[in-house]
Amino acid sequence: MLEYLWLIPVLPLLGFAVNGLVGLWKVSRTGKPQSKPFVYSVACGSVFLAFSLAVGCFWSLIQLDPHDRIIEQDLFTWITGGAVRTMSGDLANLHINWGMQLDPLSAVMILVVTGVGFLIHVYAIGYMADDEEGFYRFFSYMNLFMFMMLTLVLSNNFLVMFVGWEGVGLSSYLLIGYYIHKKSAGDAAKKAFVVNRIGDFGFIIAIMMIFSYFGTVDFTEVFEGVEAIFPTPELMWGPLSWIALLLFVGAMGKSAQIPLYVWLPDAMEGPTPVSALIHAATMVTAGVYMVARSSAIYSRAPDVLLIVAGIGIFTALVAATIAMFQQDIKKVLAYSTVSQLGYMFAALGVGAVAAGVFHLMTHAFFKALLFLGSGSVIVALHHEQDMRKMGGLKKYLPTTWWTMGIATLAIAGVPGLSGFFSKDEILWRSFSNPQGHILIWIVGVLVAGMTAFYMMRMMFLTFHGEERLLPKVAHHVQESPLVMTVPLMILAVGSAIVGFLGLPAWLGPNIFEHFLEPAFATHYQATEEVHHYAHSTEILLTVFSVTLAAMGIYIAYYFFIRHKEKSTWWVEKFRGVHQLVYNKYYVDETYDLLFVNRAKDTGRFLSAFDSNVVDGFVNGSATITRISAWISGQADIHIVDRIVNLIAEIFEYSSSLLRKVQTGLVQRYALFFVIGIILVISLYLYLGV
Amino acid sequence: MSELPQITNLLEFFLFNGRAIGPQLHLILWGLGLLCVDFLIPKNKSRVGAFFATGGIVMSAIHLYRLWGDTQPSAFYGMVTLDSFAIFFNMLFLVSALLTVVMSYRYMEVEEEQRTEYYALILFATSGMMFMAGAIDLISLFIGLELMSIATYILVGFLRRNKRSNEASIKYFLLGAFSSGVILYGMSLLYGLGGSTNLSEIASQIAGLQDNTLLYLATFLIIAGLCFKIAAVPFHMWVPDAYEGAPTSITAFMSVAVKAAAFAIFLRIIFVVFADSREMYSFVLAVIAMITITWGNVAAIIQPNIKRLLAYSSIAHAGFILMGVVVGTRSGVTAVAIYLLAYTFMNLGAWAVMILLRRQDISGERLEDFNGLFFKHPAIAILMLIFFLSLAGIPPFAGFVAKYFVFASVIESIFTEGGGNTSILIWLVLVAALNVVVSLYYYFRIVVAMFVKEDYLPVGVSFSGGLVLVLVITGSLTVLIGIYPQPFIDLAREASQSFL
Amino acid sequence: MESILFYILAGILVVFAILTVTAHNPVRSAVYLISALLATAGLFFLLEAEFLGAVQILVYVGGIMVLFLFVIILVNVREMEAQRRASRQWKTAVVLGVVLSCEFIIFVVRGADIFSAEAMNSSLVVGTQTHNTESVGRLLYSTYLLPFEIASILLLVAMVGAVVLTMKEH
Amino acid sequence: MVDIGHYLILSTVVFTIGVIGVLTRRNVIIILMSIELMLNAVNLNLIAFSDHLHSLSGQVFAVFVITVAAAEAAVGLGIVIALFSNKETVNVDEIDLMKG
Amino acid sequence: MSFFMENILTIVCFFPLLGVALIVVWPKGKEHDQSIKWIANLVALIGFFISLPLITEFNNVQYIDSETGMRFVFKADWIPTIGAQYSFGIDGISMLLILLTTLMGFIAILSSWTAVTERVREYYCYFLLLQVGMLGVFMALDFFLFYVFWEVMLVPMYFIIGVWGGPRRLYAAIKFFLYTLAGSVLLLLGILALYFYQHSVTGVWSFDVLAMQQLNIPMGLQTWIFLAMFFGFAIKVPMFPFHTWLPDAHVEAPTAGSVILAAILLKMGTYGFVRFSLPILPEATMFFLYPLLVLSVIGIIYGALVAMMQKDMKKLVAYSSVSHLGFCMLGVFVATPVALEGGILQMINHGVSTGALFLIVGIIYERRHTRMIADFGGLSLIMPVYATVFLIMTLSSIGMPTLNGFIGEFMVLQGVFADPTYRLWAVWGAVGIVLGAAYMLWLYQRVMFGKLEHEENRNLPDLNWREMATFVPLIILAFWIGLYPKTFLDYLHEPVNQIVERVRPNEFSPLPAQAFLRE
Repeated sequence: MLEYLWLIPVLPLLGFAVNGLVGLWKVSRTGKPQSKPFVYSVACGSVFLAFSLAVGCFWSLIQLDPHDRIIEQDLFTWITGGAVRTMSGDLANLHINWGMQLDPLSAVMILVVTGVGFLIHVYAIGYMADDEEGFYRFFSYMNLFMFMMLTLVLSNNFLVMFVGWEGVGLSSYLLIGYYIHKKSAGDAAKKAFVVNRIGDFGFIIAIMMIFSYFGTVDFTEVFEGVEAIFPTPELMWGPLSWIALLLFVGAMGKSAQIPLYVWLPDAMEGPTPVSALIHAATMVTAGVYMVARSSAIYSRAPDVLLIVAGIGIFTALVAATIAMFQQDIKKVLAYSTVSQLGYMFAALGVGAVAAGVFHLMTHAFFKALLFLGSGSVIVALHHEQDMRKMGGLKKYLPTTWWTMGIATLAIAGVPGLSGFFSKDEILWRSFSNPQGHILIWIVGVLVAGMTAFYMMRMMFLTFHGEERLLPKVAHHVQESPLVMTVPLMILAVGSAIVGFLGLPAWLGPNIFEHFLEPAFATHYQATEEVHHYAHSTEILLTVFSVTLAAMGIYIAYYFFIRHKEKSTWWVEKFRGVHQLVYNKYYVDETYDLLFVNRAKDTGRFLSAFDSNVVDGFVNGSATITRISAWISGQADIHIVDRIVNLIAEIFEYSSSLLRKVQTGLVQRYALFFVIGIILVISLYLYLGV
Repeated sequence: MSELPQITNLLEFFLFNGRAIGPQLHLILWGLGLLCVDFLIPKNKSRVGAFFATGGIVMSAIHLYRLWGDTQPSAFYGMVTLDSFAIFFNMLFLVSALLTVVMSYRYMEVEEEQRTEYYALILFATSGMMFMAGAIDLISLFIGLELMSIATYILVGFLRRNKRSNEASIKYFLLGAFSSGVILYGMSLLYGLGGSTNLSEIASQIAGLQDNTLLYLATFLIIAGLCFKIAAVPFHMWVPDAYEGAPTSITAFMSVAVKAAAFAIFLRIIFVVFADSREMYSFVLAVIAMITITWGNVAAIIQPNIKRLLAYSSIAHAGFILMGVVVGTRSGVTAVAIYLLAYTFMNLGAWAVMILLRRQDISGERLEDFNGLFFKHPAIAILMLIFFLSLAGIPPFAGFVAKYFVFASVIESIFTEGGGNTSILIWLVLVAALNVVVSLYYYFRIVVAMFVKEDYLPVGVSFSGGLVLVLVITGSLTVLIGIYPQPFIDLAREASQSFL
Repeated sequence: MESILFYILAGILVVFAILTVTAHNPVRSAVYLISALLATAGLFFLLEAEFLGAVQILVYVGGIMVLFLFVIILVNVREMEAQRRASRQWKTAVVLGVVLSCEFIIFVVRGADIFSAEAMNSSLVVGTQTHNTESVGRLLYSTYLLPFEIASILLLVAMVGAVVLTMKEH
Repeated sequence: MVDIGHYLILSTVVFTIGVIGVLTRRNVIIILMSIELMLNAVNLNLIAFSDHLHSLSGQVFAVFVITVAAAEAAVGLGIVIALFSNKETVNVDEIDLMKG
Repeated sequence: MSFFMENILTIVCFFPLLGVALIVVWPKGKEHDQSIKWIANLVALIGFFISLPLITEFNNVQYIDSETGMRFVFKADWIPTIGAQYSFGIDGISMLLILLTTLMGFIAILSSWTAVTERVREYYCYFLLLQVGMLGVFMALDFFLFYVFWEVMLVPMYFIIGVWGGPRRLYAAIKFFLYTLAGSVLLLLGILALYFYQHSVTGVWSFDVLAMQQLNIPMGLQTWIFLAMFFGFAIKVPMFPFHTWLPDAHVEAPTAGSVILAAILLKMGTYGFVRFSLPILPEATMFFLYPLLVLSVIGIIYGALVAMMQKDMKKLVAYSSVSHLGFCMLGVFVATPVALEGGILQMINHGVSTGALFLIVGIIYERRHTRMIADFGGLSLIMPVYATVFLIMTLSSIGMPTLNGFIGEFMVLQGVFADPTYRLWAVWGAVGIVLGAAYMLWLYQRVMFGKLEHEENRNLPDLNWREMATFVPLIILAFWIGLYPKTFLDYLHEPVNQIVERVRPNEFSPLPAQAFLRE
């Protein structure tokens, strides 16, 4: 089975090629788009095959003995270049293979990607049904994304990983900008891509450092090199810390961590399946995957670990608070995604790699489910996303309701559901691990409570209470077709049960973590002096967090079902705070203030840019860039080029002077003659040449 | 103190000495013959003069060719020599004279001044140049110079009903006479210092001078006079006016042959008389060359009249050639020779096109007269383009080879000698190099007019078999020298053999 | 004695030279030039160059200056007297001329002492027994034969030229 | 016995007077005469040298100079006449058809 | 056949002249324009095909010059007295550039089928002449010969810009000509200095480049010669302060002109540095390395910033190529093996992607007669194929992995980074990549996305077969280089190692360990 590993990414690629080329051909020759059945059967078929292959590979992987569960396959030599001198002082040739690596970690990833991906593809058939011209475009892009994502997770070296990394960025660019006629979509797409590029900037430099220190970018070789050269953690800030930090910068961009998270909410401009697949389940977790993958490096850079944990938990907190007050259903989910990603990074930061990946998996299930659910709601309401115009949909959309319900409870951390296990693992590790810190735990628990609150709030506002539907949509709201609901159900089952793969220590063996062991084997003994806590402690903490979650749920119930007036009263009472949080801490506005107004002050320069000043950091910085660009543009015209023309003018002017000298009077000419003689001979008389 | 030759050996005296000046004699005799048969020729058939003159030049060229190789160090008691240098330059003169005559006859009809004296004078002027090239004695040198000059004064003023022509000739004449006064003064001093009129004897004398103050004065008066003839700044002022006013064919002749002759004696004097006192003049000459190149090019930039523009460009070229004189090495001489060779063809070609454009009521001198030439006569336009590219020194044309050798000689002497003059030579080379760019700019103003401007003046150019012939010859040689310069380089090196 | 003669002749020469350049009327300045040339001829005699002195008087005074006078008469004189005699640049010109002559003189004064050495050996020393004219003649017909012949061509050219330039249309 | 220096100085003076004449006078004919003056100074030099060197070639040279002077005068005056018949002037500062 | 292989370089170089001759003698009259187009296209196409053996036979021992390692060497005396020879020969670097030239030459000629309507005859003559000049530059092993070709191709380019160009074409053309000429006369002086120094050392008069590469020139002289050559090449590239002729030339030139200009002419400058400056003047290169890197990096960032502000698509692309060539120069100058190979590969990449981008702009210009970005928007629904091609080329120019741009930029930066002294410059270069994404995507977004404001854009025809034909080879190349650059890189290792060995002796040839200082 394993020898067909390479097919897993290639299949979606073929799907992309077929759909893309045939569709393009069709539309450019006949003007009519490709027939839908052909398109989706190709797209979903390829992904399904990939999924079944993935299962097959997974199966044959777990047949193997845990210690040789790392399979590397080099497909072909990609880049060959001259020599560089590595850290150890000897020469290494730049020789990079296009290779694949299947180990527990990537196995888990491909299962999630292909599995969830397939479901979302199926769901999209229904969701995109009413889009005529773009149907083939959409599915070919989706397949392209699958290919890139699988390349990313299956790569066996940093550079191929970077290929996938950029590739998913590209396909997300295409899919966010899918609604071509919407300007906001285009802007969001560009914003996403450029912010990601800022992250990639860090990533690529990290790769260059890695190569020029270790002379290779192959995962296993690099990690061996790390162990060889840095047997102990780097207590002083050194090259390894730099590598780790730069990698993390890349991760921040891709996984929307502060301060590079601003693109994700905007990315909701894309179709909902896209948000589900790319901006919830898979792509945004690439950062987590990458950090987990290179945990060998991180485990030896404690300072960076601290930064990762700090930024992660902080992001979790901020995003959660913002999510509590959003009115747009997809925005809520977007911020919650950011918050959950924060969790994962916190986990990685405290050294709980397995826990982080575990949460990644569970999150993939329930967050995809939530998005798809919201998608079916949106479709039912004819693309209405504002929760204030929903409510009481339960009776119209039963399936959507219960599936989303499960997902909500899962993410809220209700015991027995997947979210509970993964989140609890993270919290426990952040408490118990040596790299952990009590503060992280506290904030984590707090965030758990808030999560419970805002998710329930979303449920209540959407499905319960009185109907606030707009009249025009009110009377033909009905449940989505099976092609959309079936994936919901499957995912619901998934998000209910996958949690049992990773039981807490006091319940039983943690299969998942144990399975992942080989991937991170031997990376931690360096920092491993765990003081063992009794199970009681763990249980106690769990109880505590669960109660907090319960409180969250209750508060939501209290405010949005029981005493709705109260909520408004509270809002009135704490208007200031509410305003602050409701407006996402004015982050975007602050950026505007920082860049845009300053820009305005710079006078007429900016008149050109005010027109296209959009919110946010990117455009703010873009503004700055454009100012400097404008200035250098002006410089180019008015200084560099001016000098050139100036020379020309000088010549022409002196030419006219010389013409004046040529008076046409013969005696003047004779005069020059004499002057010439005088000059020459006085040269001798006075200078004595 | 030589006795008068006895009758017995008189004959072989002339046989011996006569062959040294055989080509000149040819020209002179044919010229005299032409003057004699003048009144026999009916006025309406006066092209005969042209053919006559052609015959003379061809005969002389044949004679010269027969003399090729067997040089004669001195003849007529050390008045003239027939060394490879002289032969090379004589050939140059003959070629340019021939081309001038061939391109003239139609033109003189257009100007309605078709007269035999014109051709006779060209022959005499050419013979004067040949005497200059061969002269190794101050007196014969001076006489040759004057023969050439006076003939040229007349030729410049030959269109005597044309105000511009009169004006040109009076200016040229006054300044020319003035300059020959200056040269003579220098020569008289040189004679006083050298105690003889024979160049080599002077050289041996002045080598022993303990104080060369007066020598310096003499040198620079002569150099000033020669600079006048080769049109170097600041002695160049006559050039634009004279070139504009003179009959175009004569302008061509002057810009090529007269310049070449002046350079010939320039080199001769420099190398024979001041061979070992280079330090004295090279600095000044370098400065003059620099100024000349720049002045010529810069003044041409906005020049609306093309004849004047070419005049200025020829000033600049004089500067370039002067570079070869400055270094005063053998490769310098080679460079000058090659440059003059290339310059003869490309410049005559350009002037020939100017003559073509002189059509009945159009002067062909304004930039507009070139508009759209390409669309009406692509061949002519392309030839003109080739000449201009070559003048600007763009490969693969003759001008590039010429410029290459000039630059090479300067840089070589920078390398070999070092010493005090290095810095000035470096500057010289830089200035010259950048001037190439400037020159291209004004040449291309005309190219643009020819190739891009659409409005063509609806008047046919004045073709003639002769002009076509000239254009073909000059054009093909301009290209040939550019692509396969080897044989021409050999000639030039041969010429430079005669010094040191 | 000889030096006194020299100074007298030199004085005359310079004075008449200056008059030539400054006189209003061309005819006048022609006459002054003639006298300057005569003074020069005197100096030639002083320098035992009788032949040259004779040539000077015959050719210059007898030939060239007469030609000048003809032309002056041809282009009418009266019309010319009326106008200014000097061109606009005359002040500059005079200054430069003075500078030039001063520099020349400096050169000469500095450099002339090399001649005070005994007369150099030279290719053609005058035989004291022969007469100046004769020996010049000999030279002209032997050593300087070629220039002499070319000079004849030169004169011919000049003649033809003068004719060509002044000939009336027929 | 007057030494050569005096003659040289005399000739320089005459020469420069001639130069000044060329530079200042408007009348072409007088300019021509000034040129004759310059040539005359040259002759003075030559003769003086030939006396000092006891070499006759100086005098021969002078002969040729006079010849050339004659030729130049002839040609020059011819040009002057041609000019006068076209332009009715012999003033050099009115001859500026071509400039620039 | 054997004759063909013996003189292949000569044949490839002068083959276009055949076309010129044909076109010149072809009967006059507008009705023959069509046949002239056919002739030109066929000649160019055949020219490409007969250049293919250069690859297939490249490693055939019988064509390898044993002591120099050059291929297909052909030597003949030209001007013996000065030692100038007619000597051709190629190594991996020039081979790639030659093939790029023949290919792009054909594409450019094909692309002007409908674009050029008047004075067709001359147009194609100039193009074929240009082809000869460019090929000669890449083949010449004799400095004199090189210089001749170097100058020769100025004239046709001048006319291509000056006759078929835009409104300010004359200004642009003469600016291009004068700028380049100014550089190349200084280059000539440099060459002469080398020539005479060589003579003073070896006593032979020769312009043999390979011989000059063996000289060890004293430092002082090296710096002077380097400066002289630097102007010659840097103006051609163009590097930062000398770049102002480029936007004008590009904007005014006809599409095909811009394509050739960007794809080949600019490479002549970079090629000059690789072939001459580095190996002949290694110490001087290292001596000036710092300012050179500064200029390159300024070029990268400055070019990108200026590009961002352009309202004219063509100008934007023009400035973007200033930025890309900054990468080339960065890689070339730092001269670590990886960087140098990257720099050379980046030349090819820039030729492919920027050439294609100019074609793209040209096509839209031909349809709408405007290049202002503001006049477009929402085209991707009207012209889906065009949009796809445009997207691919945009991505390749912003260095998207799996496309050619990425390989070049990565190798350049990696190579620079590998030298501890110049790490920082790699980082700056990487900034350039981010900016690149910004301006190219912004361009793409403004042209392709958004609503369709302008009605006249509503029924623009999509690409036709001929236009597809111009793009297909470029797209294939883009992916080929992006996915399997080994094909091309393998030709570079050998020459690059020679050069590096000259510039940084023993630095990248095996040494005992611990030679490396860990900072």
